[in-house]
Amino acid sequence: MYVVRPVETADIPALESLAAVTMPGVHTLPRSRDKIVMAVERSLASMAAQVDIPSEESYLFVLESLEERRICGTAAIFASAGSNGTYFSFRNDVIQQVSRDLNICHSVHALTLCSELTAYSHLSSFYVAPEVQQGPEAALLSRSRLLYAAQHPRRFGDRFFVPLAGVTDDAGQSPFWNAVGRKFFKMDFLDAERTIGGARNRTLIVELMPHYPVYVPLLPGDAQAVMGQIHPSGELAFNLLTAEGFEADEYIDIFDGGPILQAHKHALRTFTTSQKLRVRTGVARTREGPLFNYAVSNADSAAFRAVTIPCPDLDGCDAVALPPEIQDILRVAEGDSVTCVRI
Amino acid sequence: MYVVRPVETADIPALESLAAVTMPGVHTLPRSRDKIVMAVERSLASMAAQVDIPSEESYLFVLESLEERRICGTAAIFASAGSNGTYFSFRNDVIQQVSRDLNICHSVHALTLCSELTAYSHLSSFYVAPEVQQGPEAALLSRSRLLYAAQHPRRFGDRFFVPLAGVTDDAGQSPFWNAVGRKFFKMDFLDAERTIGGARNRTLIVELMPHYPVYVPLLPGDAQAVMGQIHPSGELAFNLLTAEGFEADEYIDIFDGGPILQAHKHALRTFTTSQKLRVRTGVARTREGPLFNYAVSNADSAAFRAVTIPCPDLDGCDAVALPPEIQDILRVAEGDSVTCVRI
Amino acid sequence: MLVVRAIHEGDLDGLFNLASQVGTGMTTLKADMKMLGDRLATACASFAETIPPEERDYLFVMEDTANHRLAGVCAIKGAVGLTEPFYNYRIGTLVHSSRELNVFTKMETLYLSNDLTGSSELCSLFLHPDYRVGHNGKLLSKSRFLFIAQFPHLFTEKIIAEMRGYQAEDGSSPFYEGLGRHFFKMDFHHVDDLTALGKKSFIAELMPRQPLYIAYLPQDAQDVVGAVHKSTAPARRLLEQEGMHYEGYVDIFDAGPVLQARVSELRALRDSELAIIAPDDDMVHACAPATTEPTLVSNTTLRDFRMIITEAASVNGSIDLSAAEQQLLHCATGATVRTLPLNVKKNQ
Amino acid sequence: MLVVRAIHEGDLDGLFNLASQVGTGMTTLKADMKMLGDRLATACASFAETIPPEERDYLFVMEDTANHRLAGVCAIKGAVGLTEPFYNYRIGTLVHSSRELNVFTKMETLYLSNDLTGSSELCSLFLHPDYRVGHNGKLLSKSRFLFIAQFPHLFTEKIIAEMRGYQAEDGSSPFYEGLGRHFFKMDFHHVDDLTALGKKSFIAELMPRQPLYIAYLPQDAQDVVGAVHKSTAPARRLLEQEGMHYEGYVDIFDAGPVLQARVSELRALRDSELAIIAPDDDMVHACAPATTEPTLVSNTTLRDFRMIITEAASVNGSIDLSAAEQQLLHCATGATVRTLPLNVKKNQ
Repeated sequence: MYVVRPVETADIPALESLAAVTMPGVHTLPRSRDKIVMAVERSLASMAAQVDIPSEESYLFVLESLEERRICGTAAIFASAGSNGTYFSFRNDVIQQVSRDLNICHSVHALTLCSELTAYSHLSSFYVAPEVQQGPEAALLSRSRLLYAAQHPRRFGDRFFVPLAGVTDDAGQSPFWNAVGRKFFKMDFLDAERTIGGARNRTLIVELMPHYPVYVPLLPGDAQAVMGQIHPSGELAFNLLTAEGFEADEYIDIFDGGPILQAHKHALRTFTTSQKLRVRTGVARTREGPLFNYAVSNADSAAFRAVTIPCPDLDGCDAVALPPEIQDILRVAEGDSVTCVRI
Repeated sequence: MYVVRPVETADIPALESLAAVTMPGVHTLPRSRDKIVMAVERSLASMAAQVDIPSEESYLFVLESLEERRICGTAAIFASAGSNGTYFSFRNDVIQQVSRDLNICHSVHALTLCSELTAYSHLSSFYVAPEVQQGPEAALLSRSRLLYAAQHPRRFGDRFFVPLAGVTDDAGQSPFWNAVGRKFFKMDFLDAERTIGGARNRTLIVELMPHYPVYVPLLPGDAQAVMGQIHPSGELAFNLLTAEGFEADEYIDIFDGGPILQAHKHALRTFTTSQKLRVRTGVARTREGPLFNYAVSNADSAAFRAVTIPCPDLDGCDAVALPPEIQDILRVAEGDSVTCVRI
Repeated sequence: MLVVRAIHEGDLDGLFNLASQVGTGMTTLKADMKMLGDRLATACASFAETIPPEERDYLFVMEDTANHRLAGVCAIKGAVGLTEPFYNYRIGTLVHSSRELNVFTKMETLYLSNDLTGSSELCSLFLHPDYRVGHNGKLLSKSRFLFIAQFPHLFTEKIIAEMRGYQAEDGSSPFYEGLGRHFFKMDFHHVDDLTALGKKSFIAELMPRQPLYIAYLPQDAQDVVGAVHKSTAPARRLLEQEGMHYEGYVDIFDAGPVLQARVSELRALRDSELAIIAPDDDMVHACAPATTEPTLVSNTTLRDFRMIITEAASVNGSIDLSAAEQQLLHCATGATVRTLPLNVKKNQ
Repeated sequence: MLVVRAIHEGDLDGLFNLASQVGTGMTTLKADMKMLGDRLATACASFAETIPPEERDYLFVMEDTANHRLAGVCAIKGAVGLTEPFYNYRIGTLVHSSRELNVFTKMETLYLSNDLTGSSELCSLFLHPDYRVGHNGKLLSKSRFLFIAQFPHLFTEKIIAEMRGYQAEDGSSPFYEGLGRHFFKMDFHHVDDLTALGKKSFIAELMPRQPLYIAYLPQDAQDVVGAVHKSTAPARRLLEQEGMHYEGYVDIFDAGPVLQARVSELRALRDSELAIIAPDDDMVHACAPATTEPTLVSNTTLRDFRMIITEAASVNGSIDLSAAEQQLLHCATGATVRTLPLNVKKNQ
């Protein structure tokens, strides 16, 4: 059995071990002990805070194997991207080229530096250990952040985005960076990411990045080819997020050209199809029809818990049957409310 | 009793009388008999067409008082805006101004000519006679287009927009036009609208409109004041559409600066909360709880019909009780499916 | 003997014969009787001053008086871009710097512009291959500067000349392949033909409106910005000697440079002088240096403007022209002519 | 007697006294001992050629030899914009036309640019009020052109001068009120002060990046684009006489014009001449015209550059300077000097 819960101070050593094995990249867990400690403390403070307007809070969740008492995944959500500055991305604009006299009409893509994702809620740091990547636990982990957000709408924006790492080669070279950012920064991709600490909110981005649109057809073929493409390590996350309702075409990362998925919460399945149901003690009814994996979470902010259970279609139901051991994990009792959404 | 149904050839004289009383403006019904005939014919052909990819179709609906056999409202939807060109609008960009050294960070609005609304489905021509503006029929009429779209997703795009007429004074002057378009077109607002026939897809827009962003703070106060503001005649439509889930801040009209509401279908209540229910003969059950106004439509393309009925909460139900006379109007029988959405 | 003169009504056949020799690459001189006839009519109206200065198109021909053949042609347009937008790319500089990273990057940018709207334009220079010897090329090209020096009030503050841009051996334009093709989706030569038909402004509609960083173009396109076609290099040098400069404007298709000058700073305006044709019995000839540099000399008549090269020099405001030379200029002793040394003084 | 000369180490106090007279409005000459001391050190290193040409800052002072008072100061910067970005607005033209509507609209646009990066700059001209008589202003301002004519290799192709822009009676700038204020949200004078502290580039970060249509500015802001402060009009005329032109670049805050020229086209480069100081017994004096125009004359020494106005004229490569004049120039008979008529010839 696996549970997703907010990170705790005791998890720090486990997070350090995880950080040691995750691949290099900027959208995953921080790597140094200091930064991990900071992330955990910030999450604890954020969970405890009374929030009216989303700001600097960030929430870090872990996936725990209850049998092994082992952390095997992480996922985070920042309440408001760029809340201490501006979150910069490239907007992928389509420019219509029209000449009536020549009877020509076609469209050209251009990348424009923009700050439109500022104040969106920002999902990040998604990592799942290899042994649980195939199961419903990966989906549970990714979605738990949104279940939490759905239960605490005042802590988050109405829109969400997730940057996924773009394509780099074995030597750490990014074809997109080499064609775009390098001309201005005059340094290698990994050096630039190190310099900027993976941030997308720094003034030096405005100072150095192009002020005018980058016309895509003018970029070398290898740079065009990787625009909006994910690093292989991001495939699982990409599939989970697009199934959730995130869309990929509008924004890309200014450094590596990786996709930035985004959506209004109204377009996300967790928000539109989750049901608030009463807890009934029992095993899942095996009435007519097949079983589905459902994510089920309690509604308590600080002690947020989410699990995945097989369950018949809950559409039209007003209660869900949970065995006592699941109720214990979720810290709920018969008659309490839980939020359920099909995975 | 009122019904919303597709326009028919026999409605042409009634539409002519309606057109005679509607206010001047470009987003309402065509004014000449020829154009009305064309619109009706195009709607009939569109309804009859087998559509795989939304294109030049447009669908015109009328609100009919069954008692009086009188047309008292119209509403239309174009399958794909600018399908014969490009649909131009101003995108309301927010530009971050950041100076780290001076510790200054503020944002400036700028209007950028864009074609992003091209291929959205485009709602227009909404008109309701004064005597039914207060009732649920206005909402029924506005929403019927979306009910139709929800039942025929292949006929429409995933995104929808609705331009609403902007502010003009009694002399037909538009403060927004005077500050923006007039500098390039060198003519009065009404002359320009007449010249362009209310269209937003013409090459001359690219030829004449500003190629670079118009910084809003540089515009005169009266032009800034009317940006995104609706003409008083559009208030009913605006309220119905925002309640439906349309958002108003991102785009404005290039001529009069009026708001262009837009939304992904996932954000529209008709798409997210409508239910497909079986028809049961009977009067509305008066079990516990109050009655709500529901829009109910049949699912037949050519003979689309929608009515509004008072009804208890249908959440969790799999059938809806309709009296025989309503079944007749909707051309359905016990056991058929209807689509219901609370107004 | 060769004379450069204002074109006349009777020159249409000769002009057509010349145009037939031009071949591809010169968009303003096509061997098309209708087009040439229209242009000739405009030119005659220009010299007759029956149309406003900005609509004028002064066409000059070089005539071989031995056989009355037209040996070359050149022109000055009164103003460009007043009926159709006249597009260029202007090259600008943007500095991106970050003190935090100690990066200071100077980037060149292309701005689509109509800045040269209203300028006068030197254009349509063509010398028949049979006459490409000696000073003939200079005589033909420079005649326009003497004309401008004589009639500066007819021209705007700025004069320009578009130079054909660099082409590879196979006739392709690396700049076009690196930029324009992505937006036009047609061949360079097709674009060139449309340009010849006056469709340049419609094509320009398809160009990206936003400024472009040159560093984002392929290297071979970057390399030819402002570079001339190799056959155009001598023409460029001639114009530069007369005071025209490349100031960062290039053609939107092939990135050929636009040379430009303030009219008041042309060598011809600064250094040309008026002189009186001296009577034979004067001592002008005796006092003149034994060997002189060739000198351009023109009459001062707008409608019948004529210019030759002479070995005579202007001394103290007088010049000793032979009877034949006077004949070529349609001038007689005592008339005022304008003179300019053919070549730039070396020590300048 | 007044002499304009390269600044010396010992001039700091005199420079400070001058700067104390400047008042507000001149950002590069503040009465600040530290700033002035730094600048003086750079200037001395510039004349000594111990720093590279692009880092140099040639500071000239006008000295009253009667009392050894410094009466004025002016400077030439080797190159601008190489450590901090140097911003201007460039004014361009965009034509919007539709044949269908028969509309042809020529719009002026402002482009934020760093185009002038690397140009040499004339700056910091200040003449003490006590000395604002006669030719003193011209002598001071024009000394820089003679210096450039003598040492053209020290300067880049382009030379510029920023002119103070138009201000209303109350000291406000209509251009700033119409444009900059919306983006800076601070007072014009505060911006001016920051500029004085070298913060111009940080302020420019706040300027809109996209080209702006001038027609979208309030009318009073449109009206002053390229217009100088009324007290700056004489300085502008002086520079224009020397061959500098307004070419469409203006200050980003007050829209004051930038005058510019190619170094090779300055009047001083074209018209100044070298001459030998003639021995007393020569006939130069006798042959010279009875009354002459005043002439600027300088020595040809970089490190100890000195220049005066003389009534003597250069005749056939010789000039007859009095002993006092030779003393002012630190020159003796037989030395080579550079001469340039103070005033532009009227018939040009």
